[in-house]
Amino acid sequence: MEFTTDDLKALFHRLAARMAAERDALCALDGLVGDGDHGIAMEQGMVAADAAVAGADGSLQDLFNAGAKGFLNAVGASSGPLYATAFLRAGKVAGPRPAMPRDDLRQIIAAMRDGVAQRGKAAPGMKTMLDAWHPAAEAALGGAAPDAITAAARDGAEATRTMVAAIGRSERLGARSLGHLDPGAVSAAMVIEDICRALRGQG
Amino acid sequence: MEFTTDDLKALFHRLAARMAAERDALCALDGLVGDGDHGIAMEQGMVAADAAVAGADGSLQDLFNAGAKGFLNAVGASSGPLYATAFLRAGKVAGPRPAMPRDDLRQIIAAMRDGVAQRGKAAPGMKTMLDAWHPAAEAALGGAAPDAITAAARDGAEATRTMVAAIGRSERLGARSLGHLDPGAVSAAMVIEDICRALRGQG
Amino acid sequence: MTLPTQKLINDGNAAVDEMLAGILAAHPDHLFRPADAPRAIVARHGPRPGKVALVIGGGSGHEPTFLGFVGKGLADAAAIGNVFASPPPQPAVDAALAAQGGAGVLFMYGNYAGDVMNFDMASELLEMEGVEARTVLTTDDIASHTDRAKRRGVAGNVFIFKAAGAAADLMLPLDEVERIARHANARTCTMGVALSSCSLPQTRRPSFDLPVGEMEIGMGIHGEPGVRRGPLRPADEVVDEIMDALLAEMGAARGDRVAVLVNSLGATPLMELYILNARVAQRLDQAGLGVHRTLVGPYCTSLDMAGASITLMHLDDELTRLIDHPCDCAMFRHG
Amino acid sequence: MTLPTQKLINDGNAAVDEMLAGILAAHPDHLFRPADAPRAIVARHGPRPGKVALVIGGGSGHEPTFLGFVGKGLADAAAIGNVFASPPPQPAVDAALAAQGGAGVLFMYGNYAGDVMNFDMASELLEMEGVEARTVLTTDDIASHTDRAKRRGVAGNVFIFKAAGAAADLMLPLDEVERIARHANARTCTMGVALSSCSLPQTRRPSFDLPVGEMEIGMGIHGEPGVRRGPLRPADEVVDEIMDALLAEMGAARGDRVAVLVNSLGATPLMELYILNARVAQRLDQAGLGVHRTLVGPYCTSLDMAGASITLMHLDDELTRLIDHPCDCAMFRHG
Ligand SMILES: Nc1ncnc2c1ncn2[C@@H]1O[C@H](COP(=O)(O)OP(=O)(O)O)[C@@H](O)[C@H]1O
Ligand SMILES: Nc1ncnc2c1ncn2[C@@H]1O[C@H](COP(=O)(O)OP(=O)(O)O)[C@@H](O)[C@H]1O
Ligand SMILES: [Mg+2]
Ligand SMILES: [Mg+2]
Ligand SMILES: [Mg+2]
Ligand SMILES: [Mg+2]
Repeated sequence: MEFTTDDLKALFHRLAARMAAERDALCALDGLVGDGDHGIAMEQGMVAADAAVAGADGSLQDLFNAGAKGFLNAVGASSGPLYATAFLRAGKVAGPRPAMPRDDLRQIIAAMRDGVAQRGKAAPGMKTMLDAWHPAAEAALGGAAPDAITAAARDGAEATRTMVAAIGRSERLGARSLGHLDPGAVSAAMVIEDICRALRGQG
Repeated sequence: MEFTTDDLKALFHRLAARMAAERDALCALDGLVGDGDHGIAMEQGMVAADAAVAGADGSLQDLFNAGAKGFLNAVGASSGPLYATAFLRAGKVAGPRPAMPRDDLRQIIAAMRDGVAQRGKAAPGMKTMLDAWHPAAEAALGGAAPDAITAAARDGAEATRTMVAAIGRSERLGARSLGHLDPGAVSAAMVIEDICRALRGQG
Repeated sequence: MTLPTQKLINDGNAAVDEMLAGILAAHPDHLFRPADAPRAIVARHGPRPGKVALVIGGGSGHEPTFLGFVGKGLADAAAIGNVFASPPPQPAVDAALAAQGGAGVLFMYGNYAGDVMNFDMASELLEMEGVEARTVLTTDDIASHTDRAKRRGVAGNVFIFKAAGAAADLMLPLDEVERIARHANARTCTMGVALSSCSLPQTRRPSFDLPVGEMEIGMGIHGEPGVRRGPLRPADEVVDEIMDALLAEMGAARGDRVAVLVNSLGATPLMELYILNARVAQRLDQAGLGVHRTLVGPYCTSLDMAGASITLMHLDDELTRLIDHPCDCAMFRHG
Repeated sequence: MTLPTQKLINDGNAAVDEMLAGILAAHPDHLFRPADAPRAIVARHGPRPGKVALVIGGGSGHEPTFLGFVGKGLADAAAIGNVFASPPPQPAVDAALAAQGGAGVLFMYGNYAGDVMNFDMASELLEMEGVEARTVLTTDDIASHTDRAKRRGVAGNVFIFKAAGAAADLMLPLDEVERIARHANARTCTMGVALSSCSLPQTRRPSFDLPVGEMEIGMGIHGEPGVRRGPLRPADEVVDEIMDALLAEMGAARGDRVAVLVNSLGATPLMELYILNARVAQRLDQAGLGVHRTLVGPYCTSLDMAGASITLMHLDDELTRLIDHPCDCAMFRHG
C-alpha cells in the first residue's frame, strides 16, 4: 500500500489537529526558555499548511511545496523557515509522483532533518528541534521500526533537558536553560510520531 | 484646668498618629466610593499640621492657623481646604489666647463644622464628613457629655451608609454609593473623638 | 492579605517630587520650575506679555496629563497635586504668577470637588494680587452624570485644553479664550472602561476589587466606580457600547467631523488601543462622520490601571482650526 | 488554573490584523499598505528615487516599535509579524519593493534567530528581483550575552533606527547608511527589568511565572528570561544596577554626551519612568556625562508587561547630527 497524495493530505490534517491540541502545552514550555509562542506558531503553521495542501492539486512534491509556503507565510518566526525548508526538502525526495512506497517516508524524515539543519545552521546538541529530528533521521535511515524512530525522536527531545542552549532565542539563557525541554524539539517529536504512523501504514 | 497651647500641640500630635494608624483602613473605604486616597490625605495633612503646630509659637489661634496652612499645603484634595477652613474657624474661636477653658472646645467643634459647611457648600445628608461634624456640633452646643458628642459623630458617620452621595467624588455613583460609609465622615468621627478626649480633660 | 503591587518607585510619599525631578531632567528645553515653587511647572516658551495664561492642573497619576501638555501653543503652566489629589491653592497661584502676561489667567481642570475648592481659593488669592483669574471646568465624562455640569473631566481634557491653549496662543483676549474653552468642553464627550484597579504608590494595594472576567463601565480616572460592572466583553462590543452612548450624547449630523482620542488608562498597550480604534473608525464611518484627527495612546491615565477610554470632539470650523494649531509640549507635539 | 488575563481584544488570532486596521485608520496621512501586501506598512512621505530604503520589522507586540517609526526621516517601511514572531519573508519583500528607490535596501531588525532566517530569505528573493539588500542587526541588550554580536536587539532600536533613517533621508549611499547603522548600534546599550509577565493575545495566560515581590533583571522584550531573578528593589537601586552595567559597557569619557531612553515595557506608567529618570540623570551627572536628549515613555514594549529598560547611546558629532535630524512618524516625531 503506497503513500498517496490523499495520505499526505491526511497527514497534514492530523498534524494541524495535533498542534492545535498541544498549543497551550507548547506555549508553556516556550514560556520557560523562550517567548511563549511556540504552540501558536506550530498550530498556525500546520493549520495553514493543511489548508494549502487540502486545496492543492498535483504530485506529492506539489503538495509539500504548498504546505511549505502555507506554513511559512502564516508563521514566520523560527519555526516558519525551518519547517518550510523541511517540507521543501521532503518534496524534493517525494518528487513529482502521485504516490510513493511508504518506506520512502524514511528519506522524507531525513530530508526534513537536512532542511532544518541547513536553514537553522544548528548542530545536534545545541538544544533545538534538530535534537529530535537528527536521531529520528538516523534511526529512519538505519532501518529502525517506526516505533523506534518515534522513540528516538522523543528521547532526543527529552535529552534537551540536559543541554545548555547554544542557538536561538534561549541561547542567552546560558545555564538557566538547563533542566527545561526545548519546545521545538518536543513539537518535532510529535510531528515525527505522526509521520511514523504513516510509515507504519496507519494513516 | 485650661486647654493650653501645649494641649493643642498634643492634640495635633495625637491626630497625626491616629491618622497614620488608620491610613490604610481609610484608603480602603475611599476605594469603595472614591479614589482610594483619603487615608493618605488625612495622614499627610495631620502630620504636616502637627509639624507646623509643633514648630509654631504664639496663641491658640496662631497654632490653629499654622495647622491650617500646614494641612492645606501638604494635601490639597478635598480634605485640605475643608480642614484648613475648619482650623481657621477654630482659631477664630480660640482667639489670641494662650489658653482657654476646656469647655470652649465645644465652640471649636461647632466652628469646625461651620468651616467645613462653608467651604464644601454641602448640607447634612449629602454623605460627606459634614454628616459627622454636624451632629457632633449640635451635641456639643447642646451641652452633651464628651462621650455623647463622640457617639453622635460616630452615629453620623455610620448613618452615611444609608445615604446616597449628593456631592463630592462619590456623587456620580448614585445608588451604588448606598451601603458604603463615607470615608471623610469616618475620619471626622476620629478627629472629633480626640477633641472630646481633650474636652474630657484627658489630653 | 493581598501582596503589594509591583512598582518601580522608592518612597511612595516622595513619588510625585521624584517624578517632577525626572521630568525637569528630561525636558529642560520645554519646562522649568520657578524658584520656591516646587509644585508649579511652567513652559519655557509660550508665556509672554499680553497673552492670556492658560494654567491647568490637578492631581498626579494621570501623566502625561497635566504637565505633559504644558508648552508653546497649549498650556502655559500646571499646578501639580499629590497622587489623585488636587493641588493646594499655592502651586496654582505660583503657576499663574509665573505664567501670566497681564492679560489674565484661565484656570482649567477637571470638575472634582477638591479641585474646585483649591482652585477657587487660588483665584481669590490672585484677585488680591490684582490678577484676574477665570475658571473653566472640564466635564466630558458622559458616564459620570446625566447633568453635564456635574460630570467629571477626564481624557477629553487633551482636546479641550488644546483648543483653549491655541486660542490663547493666538493672543485672543480672556473673554474669547474662556468662551472657546467652554465651547470646546461642551462639544467633547468621553467614556471609559477599566479592566483592573490602579494602586497608589503609598498603599501599593489595589484601590478597589475588580475580579478577573469583569470590567467596570464608565470608570473615572481615579478609580472611582463607574456606572456599572459587567462581564469583560470582546473589544468590538465594548467599543459599541461606548460609541452608542457617545454618538447619542453628541447628536452630530451626517457629514460632521470629529477628533478622536483612544486613550489608555495606563497599563493597556497600543495593540489593544488600535484594535479599539479599528472599530471606532467603522462606527464613525457608519454614522457618516468624518475623522479629522485620531490620537491613540496613554494621554490621560490612572496610574497603572488597565483600561481605555474613547473621546470624541465634535468639530466645527473654529475648533478644527484650533485643534490644528501647532503646539510643542514635552509630551505632546503637533504641527 | 490561572484565569485568562484581562485584554481589550476580539479574537487573539486576529489581533495583529485588527491592530493594523486601527493604525491605518488613525494615521492615513503617515502610513499606507500596498495593494496585496497585508503585512507591509509604508511611509506616505519619505521613500523617493535615489534614496536608500530603510526597512525595519519584526514581531508585533512591541508597539510603537516597529511601525510607529515608519515615516519621513526615519524608516521607509516595516514588515509586520505575528505577535512575538518574525514576519515571514514575503512582507519584508513587499515592504522593500514598495519603499525602494533604486539605491538599495537596508534591512534593520533585532538579532533573533527567527528574524535572521526570514529576512535572509527575503534578501535572497530581492536579489532575484535585482534589488540589493543589506542587513544590520541591532544588538543593544547588554544583558543578553557577553559577545556583542550575539546580543538581542531591544529598545535601543529607537536610536539606532533613527540614526540610520536620518542618514538615508540625507540621501547618503547604501555603504554609508550601512556604516552609520553599524556605528549607531555599536554605541547603543540597553538593559531592562520586568516586574510582571506579559501574556499573548492567543493564550491570555502569563507567558511565565514571576512571583510578586520579585523582578527579572535583564529581561528581553518577548518575556525571554533575563540574567537573573531577584527581589524587587527600590527604583534607585534598580537604576543603579542597570547604570553600573551600562556605564561599564559603554566606557565613555567624562565630558562625553549621551542620548537617553527610559522605556516602559508596556504596563509601567510615566510616573515610574520619570522616577527612574531622576536617578538616571543623577548617575550621568556623577559620571560627568552630558545628556543631549532624553526620551521617556513606551517606545519598545512587550505587550502588557510591567517593567522598564534604560538605553544610552554614546554620541559623537555624527550621531548627534543624525539624532537631531527631523523625523515625522505616526508615533514618533522630532524636530
Ligand atoms: N537555528 C535554529 N535551528 C534549529 N532550530 C531552531 C533554531 N532556532 C530556533 N529553533 C527552534 O525553534 C524553536 C522556537 O520556535 P518558535 O517559538 O516558533 O519561534 P521563535 O523563537 O521565533 O519564537 C526552538 O524551541 C528551537 O527548537
Ligand atoms: N463638598 C464637600 N463638603 C464636605 N465634605 C466633602 C465635600 N467633598 C468631599 N468631601 C469629603 O471629602 C472626603 C474625601 O476626601 P479625600 O479623599 O481626601 O479627597 P478627594 O475626594 O479629593 O480624593 C469625602 O469622603 C467627603 O467626606
Ligand atoms: Mg517562541
Ligand atoms: Mg479621595
Ligand atoms: Mg483624591
Ligand atoms: Mg516568537
